[in-house]
Amino acid sequence: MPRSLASRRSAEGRIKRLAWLADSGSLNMVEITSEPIDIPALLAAAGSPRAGAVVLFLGTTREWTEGRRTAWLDYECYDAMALQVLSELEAEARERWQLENCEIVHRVGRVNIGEPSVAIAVSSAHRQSAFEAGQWLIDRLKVVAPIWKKENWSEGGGEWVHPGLNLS
Amino acid sequence: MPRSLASRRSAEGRIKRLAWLADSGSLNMVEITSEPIDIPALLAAAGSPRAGAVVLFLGTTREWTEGRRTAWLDYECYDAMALQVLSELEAEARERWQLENCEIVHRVGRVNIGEPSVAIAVSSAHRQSAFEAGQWLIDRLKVVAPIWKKENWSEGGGEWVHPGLNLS
Amino acid sequence: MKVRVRLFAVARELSSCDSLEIELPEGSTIGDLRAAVAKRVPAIQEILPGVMFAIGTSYASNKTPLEPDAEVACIPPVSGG
Amino acid sequence: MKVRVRLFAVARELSSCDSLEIELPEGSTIGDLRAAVAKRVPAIQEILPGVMFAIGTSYASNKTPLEPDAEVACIPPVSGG
Repeated sequence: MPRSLASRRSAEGRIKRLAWLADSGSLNMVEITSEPIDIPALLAAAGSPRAGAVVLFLGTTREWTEGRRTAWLDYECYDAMALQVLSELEAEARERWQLENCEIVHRVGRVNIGEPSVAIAVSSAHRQSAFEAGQWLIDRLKVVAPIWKKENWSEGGGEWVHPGLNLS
Repeated sequence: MPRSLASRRSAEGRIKRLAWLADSGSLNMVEITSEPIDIPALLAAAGSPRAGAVVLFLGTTREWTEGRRTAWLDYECYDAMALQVLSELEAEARERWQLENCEIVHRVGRVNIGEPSVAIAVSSAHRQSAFEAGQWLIDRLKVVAPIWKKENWSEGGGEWVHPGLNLS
Repeated sequence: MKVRVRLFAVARELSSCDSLEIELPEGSTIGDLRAAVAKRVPAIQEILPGVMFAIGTSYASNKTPLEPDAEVACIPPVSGG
Repeated sequence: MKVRVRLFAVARELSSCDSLEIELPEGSTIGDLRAAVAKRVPAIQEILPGVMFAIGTSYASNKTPLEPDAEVACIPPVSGG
């Protein structure tokens, strides 16, 4: 189905990218990166003369979670599977909604307070589709993508976040 | 209710801005501008260490509308009332959802294909509020803000868009 | 009394006019103003039933009374966003 | 047969190990592997009932059979986003 497929690894071997041009000529891109997410580049890639709406979602690191102060987060992922899962989510979003472009970038490594750990940009002719697809993508990403975060607290120490797992 | 209120006019007299700091200390800003919308600045202002989510909506100029090719759009507004209405929408969004920051910028004058005519950025602790408020704000803006667009077609000529008005 | 009426978008273009001063009897309403504008500017007579009016920066209904020197805006159906 | 199991997040930290090689009888399933890992790495025994496994890049159930040299990943509950 993909017309072209590219995967690259930076000099440090820490950036991985999987992109394809769908048959419609519009762009699908998923990326896992250890560098700050380039939001202007993402929005530029998401835009299209056929799009009347672009919705961007940023997941950012909160300083306070249930009364505990976070100093920073560490994200880890199973990279090959995470790229695969994110690509499948994009493909499914395109089946469910009429989208122009769709981009997902997730950071790994250390993410400071206020910085985005994930960015999803979706464009569509009419805004309802972009809003719905954006929300669906982040909802699904949080359930199925093999990515984990560790909260590192200001008071020292830290803990991997594994919802439902009994870590005694 | 606003703790501080500022309105400025650029040298050309074409930028108007109305901003206030809500009692919570978070930022509300509405702006009408004749210059390209500064998206990175908008996102920076929308971010907050208390926010886990930022949702940005961009309304962009489509090239094709019902088989007719648009060359560019012109936007006109009743500026004092538009700023007032947008401020009221922000205040109402804050009553309906628990938001951190909320920003609305609308362009006036000529807007080219692919450029955003409106940008709405909303941040909140949890993403559902930011998505819902962002969608509600653009839905309401389109119904109540005294702003008008004129489609200018590639083949020449143009027409003001006035939904429901019988322009014979 | 006099009220000032600002015109926008198609109303401004059809009338070739940004703003009008309209003379009305004391106690007139937005409804009376609507009729007076239709009479004064035939070019926008046809669209006036479909426009809203605002006094200052607030939408007003046909029943809203006008004060002398009111600043009124004629608001055709909006298309921002 | 041998399968390789990659460990992530809390599983990696508790076991102080990124990856394991596990020897299993031919015809073993993910369920058999889960039991074998619990036996081999007591440090993660307690969390293993709550983790998923993937073969290659696809989630697998306990009934999924394993091929020799399968690349398996142990996926604790995810928290990306």
